[in-house]
Amino acid sequence: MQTENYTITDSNLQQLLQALLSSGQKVVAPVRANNKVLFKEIKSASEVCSDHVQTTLSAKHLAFPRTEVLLQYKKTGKEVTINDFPFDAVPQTFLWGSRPCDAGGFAPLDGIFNWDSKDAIYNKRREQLTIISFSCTRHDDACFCTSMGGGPGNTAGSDMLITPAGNGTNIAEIITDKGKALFENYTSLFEEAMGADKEQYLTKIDKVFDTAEIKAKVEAFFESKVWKEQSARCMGCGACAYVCPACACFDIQDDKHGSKGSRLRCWDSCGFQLFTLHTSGHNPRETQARRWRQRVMHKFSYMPDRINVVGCSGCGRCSRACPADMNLAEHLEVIMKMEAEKI
Amino acid sequence: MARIGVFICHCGENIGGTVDCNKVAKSAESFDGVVFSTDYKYMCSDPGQTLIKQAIAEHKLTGVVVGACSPRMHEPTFRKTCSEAGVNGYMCEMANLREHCSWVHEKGEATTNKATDLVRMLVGKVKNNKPLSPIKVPVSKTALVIGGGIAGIQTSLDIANAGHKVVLIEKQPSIGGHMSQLSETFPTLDCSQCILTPRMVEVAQHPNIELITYAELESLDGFIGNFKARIRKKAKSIDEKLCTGCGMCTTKCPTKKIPGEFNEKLGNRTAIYVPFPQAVPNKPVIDKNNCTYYQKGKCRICEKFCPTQAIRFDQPDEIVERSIGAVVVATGFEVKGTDFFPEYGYGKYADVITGLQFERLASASGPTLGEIRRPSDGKIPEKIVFLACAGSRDPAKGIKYCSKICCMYTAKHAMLYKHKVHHGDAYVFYMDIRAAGKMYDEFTRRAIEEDEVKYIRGRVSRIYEKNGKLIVKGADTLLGAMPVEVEADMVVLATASVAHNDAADLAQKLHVSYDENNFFVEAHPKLKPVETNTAGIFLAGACQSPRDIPETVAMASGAASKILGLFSQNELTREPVVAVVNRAAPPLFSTCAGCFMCQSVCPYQAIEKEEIKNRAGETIKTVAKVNPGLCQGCGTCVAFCRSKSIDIQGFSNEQMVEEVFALLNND
Amino acid sequence: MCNSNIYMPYPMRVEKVTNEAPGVKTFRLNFINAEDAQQFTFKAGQFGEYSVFGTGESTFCIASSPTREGYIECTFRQSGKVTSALTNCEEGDTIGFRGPYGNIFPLDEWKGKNLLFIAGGIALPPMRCVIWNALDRRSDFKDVTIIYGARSVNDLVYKHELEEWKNRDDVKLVVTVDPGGETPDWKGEVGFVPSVVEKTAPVAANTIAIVCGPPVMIKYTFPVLEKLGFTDDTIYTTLENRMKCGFGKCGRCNVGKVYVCKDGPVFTYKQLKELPDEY
Amino acid sequence: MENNIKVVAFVCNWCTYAGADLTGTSRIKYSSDVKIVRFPCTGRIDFMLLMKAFAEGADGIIVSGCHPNDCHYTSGNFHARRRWIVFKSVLETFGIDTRRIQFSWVSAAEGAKWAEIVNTTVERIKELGPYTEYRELAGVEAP
Amino acid sequence: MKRLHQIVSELLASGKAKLVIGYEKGTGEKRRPAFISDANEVERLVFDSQCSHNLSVYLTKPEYKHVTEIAVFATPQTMRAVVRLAGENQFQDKKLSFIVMDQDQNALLIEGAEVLANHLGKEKIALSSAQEELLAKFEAMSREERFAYWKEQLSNCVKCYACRAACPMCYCTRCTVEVNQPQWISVPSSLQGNFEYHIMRAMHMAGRCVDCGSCEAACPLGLPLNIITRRMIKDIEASLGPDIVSMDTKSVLNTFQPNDKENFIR
Repeated sequence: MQTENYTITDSNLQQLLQALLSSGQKVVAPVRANNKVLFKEIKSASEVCSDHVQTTLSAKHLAFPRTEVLLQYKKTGKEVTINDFPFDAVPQTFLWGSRPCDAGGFAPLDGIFNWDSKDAIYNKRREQLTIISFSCTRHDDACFCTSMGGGPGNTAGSDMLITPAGNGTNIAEIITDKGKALFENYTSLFEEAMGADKEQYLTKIDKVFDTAEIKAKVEAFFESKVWKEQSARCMGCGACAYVCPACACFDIQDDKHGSKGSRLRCWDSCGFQLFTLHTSGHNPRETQARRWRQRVMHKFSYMPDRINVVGCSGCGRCSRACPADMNLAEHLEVIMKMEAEKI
Repeated sequence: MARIGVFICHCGENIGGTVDCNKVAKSAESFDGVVFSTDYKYMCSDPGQTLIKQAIAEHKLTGVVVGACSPRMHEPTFRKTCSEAGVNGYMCEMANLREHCSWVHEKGEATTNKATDLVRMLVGKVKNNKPLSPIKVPVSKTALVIGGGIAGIQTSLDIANAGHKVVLIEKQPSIGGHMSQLSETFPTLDCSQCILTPRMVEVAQHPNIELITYAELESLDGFIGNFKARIRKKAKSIDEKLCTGCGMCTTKCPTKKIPGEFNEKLGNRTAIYVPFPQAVPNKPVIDKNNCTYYQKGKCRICEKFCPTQAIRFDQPDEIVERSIGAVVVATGFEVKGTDFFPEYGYGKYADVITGLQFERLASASGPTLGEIRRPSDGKIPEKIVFLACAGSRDPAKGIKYCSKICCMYTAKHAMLYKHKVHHGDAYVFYMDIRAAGKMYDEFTRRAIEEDEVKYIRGRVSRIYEKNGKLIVKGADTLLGAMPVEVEADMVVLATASVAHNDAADLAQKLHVSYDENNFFVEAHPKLKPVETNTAGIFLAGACQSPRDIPETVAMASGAASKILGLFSQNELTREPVVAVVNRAAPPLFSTCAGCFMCQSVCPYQAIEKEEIKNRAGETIKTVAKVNPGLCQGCGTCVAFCRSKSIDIQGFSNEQMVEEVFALLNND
Repeated sequence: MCNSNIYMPYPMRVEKVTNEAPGVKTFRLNFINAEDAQQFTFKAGQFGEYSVFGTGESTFCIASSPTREGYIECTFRQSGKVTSALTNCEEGDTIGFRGPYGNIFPLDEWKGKNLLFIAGGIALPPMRCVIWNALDRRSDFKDVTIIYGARSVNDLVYKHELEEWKNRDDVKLVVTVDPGGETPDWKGEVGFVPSVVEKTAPVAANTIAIVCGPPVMIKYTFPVLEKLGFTDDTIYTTLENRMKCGFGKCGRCNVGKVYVCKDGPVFTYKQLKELPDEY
Repeated sequence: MENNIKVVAFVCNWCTYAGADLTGTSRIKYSSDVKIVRFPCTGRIDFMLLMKAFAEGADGIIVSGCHPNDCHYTSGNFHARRRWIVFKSVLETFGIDTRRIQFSWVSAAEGAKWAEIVNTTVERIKELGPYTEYRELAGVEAP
Repeated sequence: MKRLHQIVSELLASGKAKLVIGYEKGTGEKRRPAFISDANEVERLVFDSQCSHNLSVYLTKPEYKHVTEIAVFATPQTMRAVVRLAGENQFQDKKLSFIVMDQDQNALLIEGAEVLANHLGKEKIALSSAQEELLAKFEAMSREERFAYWKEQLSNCVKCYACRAACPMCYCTRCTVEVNQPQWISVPSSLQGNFEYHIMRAMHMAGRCVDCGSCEAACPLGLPLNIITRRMIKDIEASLGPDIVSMDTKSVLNTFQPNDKENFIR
């Protein structure tokens, strides 16, 4: 549908939040807890934190939780009764205060979880999720959303985008049907659009490269030793994958207590050595260099090729979270500048 | 292939009495992996074991859980049954429904539920058991016998006569132990020297026995079939090869006033001495604590007179090492001194003596050449009072047990006294007469009836000296606890037999458990009296608990027969419960991270370093490796290993975790 | 939005358990729910996720032919957590099966051609599926040759089916064991699979070669086939990679941009050559 | 006072298990809420097994073995003691209820002591009630 | 910084070091590990007070396990870790040299882990004031408060294992968390699994942790992991004797004293 613009005053915005809270819906917003900002379910509007650039963990856990039950089973003698995922128990959830790059992260997830076969569990959680994002008025040196086709005011992925427009007003853009439905419930809180250009209120992040260029470069230097040099300091943990809004890799593990138990899906990371280890002991991605190459190639080459969506929204979380300061934007810039390699 | 059979035993009424065995068997059928479950009155009986064998054949079982008594009792039995029926012995586990359930809980549903839980626990374990085969270990066919008393002598002779080597070590300068101190022995009153000395000589001359006297065990390492014994030969200051035992040095030695241990301090000996005339080896030893040369650096008279110059003052202690297949502990016992009894004079009265001292007085080779004379003034006592149970059966004194032999030797002492001093009066204060052996009761009746020894049933409360006489105040419980007072010339206390004061140290050196009285603990009071819990270490004689000579000799032969069984095969099969460091396909080879901190955890130094080399011979990785011969299966390294690279067969991580899961998830 | 949970396995009854070799078993599985049996179809070469509830899932091929209705078979070697749990399953137990996943052996394209099956060790199961599928429509193909090798006589799987193939006149069967693995009364070949292939020298013209086995066997068999005249688009093989989901989402089985679980496991030698050396 | 509680006892085969056997042969009654798991030695008891026991539903744990110097394997119980000293400190850091774990030395001759330890521990666990606080942690959904 | 580059160039030129692991400027004010093997990249190297990574963690990584001559920039924390790693036989065939900053900030070359061992100061690594304060607050907490505290903290742990990857003492080729027969630690991140994992990690640090704080620095969620090991070390020292960093493999859990003190075993 066509995005419709409205304005909403700061106080109406708080009222909108209060209305959602009092309607008993599950509302998740950025909350500051011992010097980290994380998306948490909130009970009152005062808990919301808004003076941060970005949360540590992304919002992907609202559609792709770090651990979820795919199915449960009960063994009685030789019989097994399996009970399916409780689709109708997935609560309606409102994500309040996400950034455009958080919302942009859902596109790659949607792509993977609906590549040929549809992951009904993921889709149900996505269907129940309404995303109300806030444009970015500030950024830090890890952000590179503009290079990934996004931007501080990008609407992709959000159902409604609020852009603070100074002196107590905000531009409210209604982007999707869900956004429309929300708008219709609370039209009284919105006024006509002021028609002001929202760019002026947004922070400026200069674009360094674009996804097509990156795709060509990384494919060209597949055999290069740049991967080894860049991944020299990578310690093989899972921090970058777990904070990333676009990483969808998961592991399936069973958990049992006596004759009952459940099959769980949980986050996994291509950085771990165990990720591709064969029982025979052979490991196609034995070294950290191959694992780092896989992470970059999968996001910038394989996903565009197979499901034509780039696996990165340029949020910079992986660079901030990495203990060894593996700055993705910096690494991509290095690859961009590489000419023919004298191997 | 988890096809498990569950067999619940009623054990007569022992389990059936409080546990509903049928219900346990019924609920076991529903356990995951169980294909057959039944219960039977006596599972360990022949029909019971045949029932198991038939079930294995009929249901093609791959694992067996027997719910019966303690695995410490019948685990070997049922494991043998299973292996005879084609199921590897180690696929059979026992649930302890008797000692840990039926005997200790009231009859009721809770007890039956607990029994079901215990069975489910072991079914969980068996599903993760792996077939194991015993480990073959070479046996060095030499036995080490510690202690040269009658027990040590008998064991050594039995083993040596069967053609195996024996190393007999004795702490004192000569073998013979307490028996050599006795005058005559009950019930036949034959003289102990006459029956013991030939055996001592036989030991000394036996080609298979290496006799090392005046020596103690320094340390024992290794395990059954492969012990390394380090023996400390205390310096005798004599060159045994040169010394002919002529005894010249002992007659010339100026310090003659040392109270002799052999005569229980009633007679004296010289600094360089032979403990008693029939000593084997009949060679002297210098007592460094009393020899003037060692104390003050002068004298050396014995060196001057020795015809063969055999004196070696600078001889050091020597540690010799022997590889040993099995060990027999025959260290015997001690008797409490008179100083242990404040109510009997704290050992102040010279004429209050112990039974062993009376033996020395009665012995022809004793300080009084067999005449019963008072140690204080040498007169022949007219009236002697013998006290049975002096210290024994007296919890207040910390000795709860009965010393077993004192009733018999007290009767003997009284009889010997009456034979030597016909007109003398002998009184015996006793609680009960324990004379249960062959011809034993007839012996005590003879003392009472023929030799008119006056037996008074009652305890003695106090003994004190009054103008040369010993006033013995007691009571006669057969006459309504009437107080009795006897003026005696001498009192003999039949003091309690106790363990040597260094028995606990020896037990810790051998890793053998000992009870609160420091007697060594046998593997099982009824079924394994001569064995200990440590494989390869056996017990003989009074070191296990007080016993008389016939029982000691029988037990000594028992221990010898156990060792002969062990030495009958060239290889020893050992429990395969050993730790194993995992191995994996290249390029990993093993998950061991090579930190080798497990080496200092292992008490048996069983963990070695193994270098994994590639074809070109370069070392790729150095990982740990467990020597199955040395590993005793304690599992401390398994719980220590941070990368879970070591696991122990029979108690593996998976088995223990599944056991706990099965126990706690009983939904 | 249809709520069919793609992680839901079919509950399967373990109908029959056969011990093929030490540590190797074959399960015949029946669908417990009749409606699952009706709507389940698969093609030769596809694989599935077999699971023991409470322990986990494990990936191996469907070893029975699609032409045999009503049941599927799988063969596995006890090596890890799930295969150990499977080994402990008895007849009558319930396990889970998810699938079919992956692409297929293009039997229809091979119509009218000779078929050469080369299998090594535990890789006979994926081949057996396509062999029986071909033999059940035997008339579509010219002559069929099967070369199968294992480490020792004891390690040969599907022993009775090997007999069956040997006694058929329309199949040429060559069975070999690695040097040292033969028993005194062993009448088959002795030697590694690549050398036996060279010895039997199957004719390359109009022939499709299907090769499955451990990486070392593949490495030495392909050059032999090329020497015999096989072109790299007439040689088919399957690729084994670690898998969890089986339908391209869990992100671990890719070699370059090729997802073994979606684009494979069946590949031609030509496709393999185009893959980056990351397998 | 909660009465259906579960207490699991990890004991060493040579001393405490034999002590428990002796309790049996002497027919000394004690609470049936304790079930004994046999280990070759206290040195073999892995601290993670205690965590697993709590996770699987144990409300109390008894860990017992040979007295120092009596270990059949010489030093198993010494290493175990060190491990328990460190483990108890770590558990207290995390706020796990160490009153629910009873460490003890029971020799093969102390049948009565074993019964007494079981009864006092069961009494204490009954007062503390089931350890639901730890078991509820197993809720899977991340908050 | 001149002296530093000079030492590094000499090391590379003389072949005493085929690889130099040092620090370089990172994003913003951050410092990050740098891996130099040819001389003209020496200019990138810096070594100042902001360099806090414990570089010894790379010495046991599979990628560098087979490089024998390595030079490492060693902060006091790195030195302590190297000494303990050498004690645990992790540098079997390695010829290591270390570049250390002495009191007045000029670079010093030390050849070999043994030499480093006796160069080690006896003083402990100081805690930051925030950590000090948290530790004190923690001591005052009751059992229930501590349990609630960790329930809240560990609910954020996503089991990304950055703490394990950053810790120099966590070098096992296959860690217990990767064991699935039996599954000691549950793979998915659940509160109970997180408790089990962090308790296990603390136990594996008994007598081995060098207080470098890399675990807490690496945790993307900022969990206070350092106070777990700090508190454990304090308790160990109280009951079992001082925690000395040395080459000795005799550590807390693999040795014992016959009279170890405790007050809870009946």
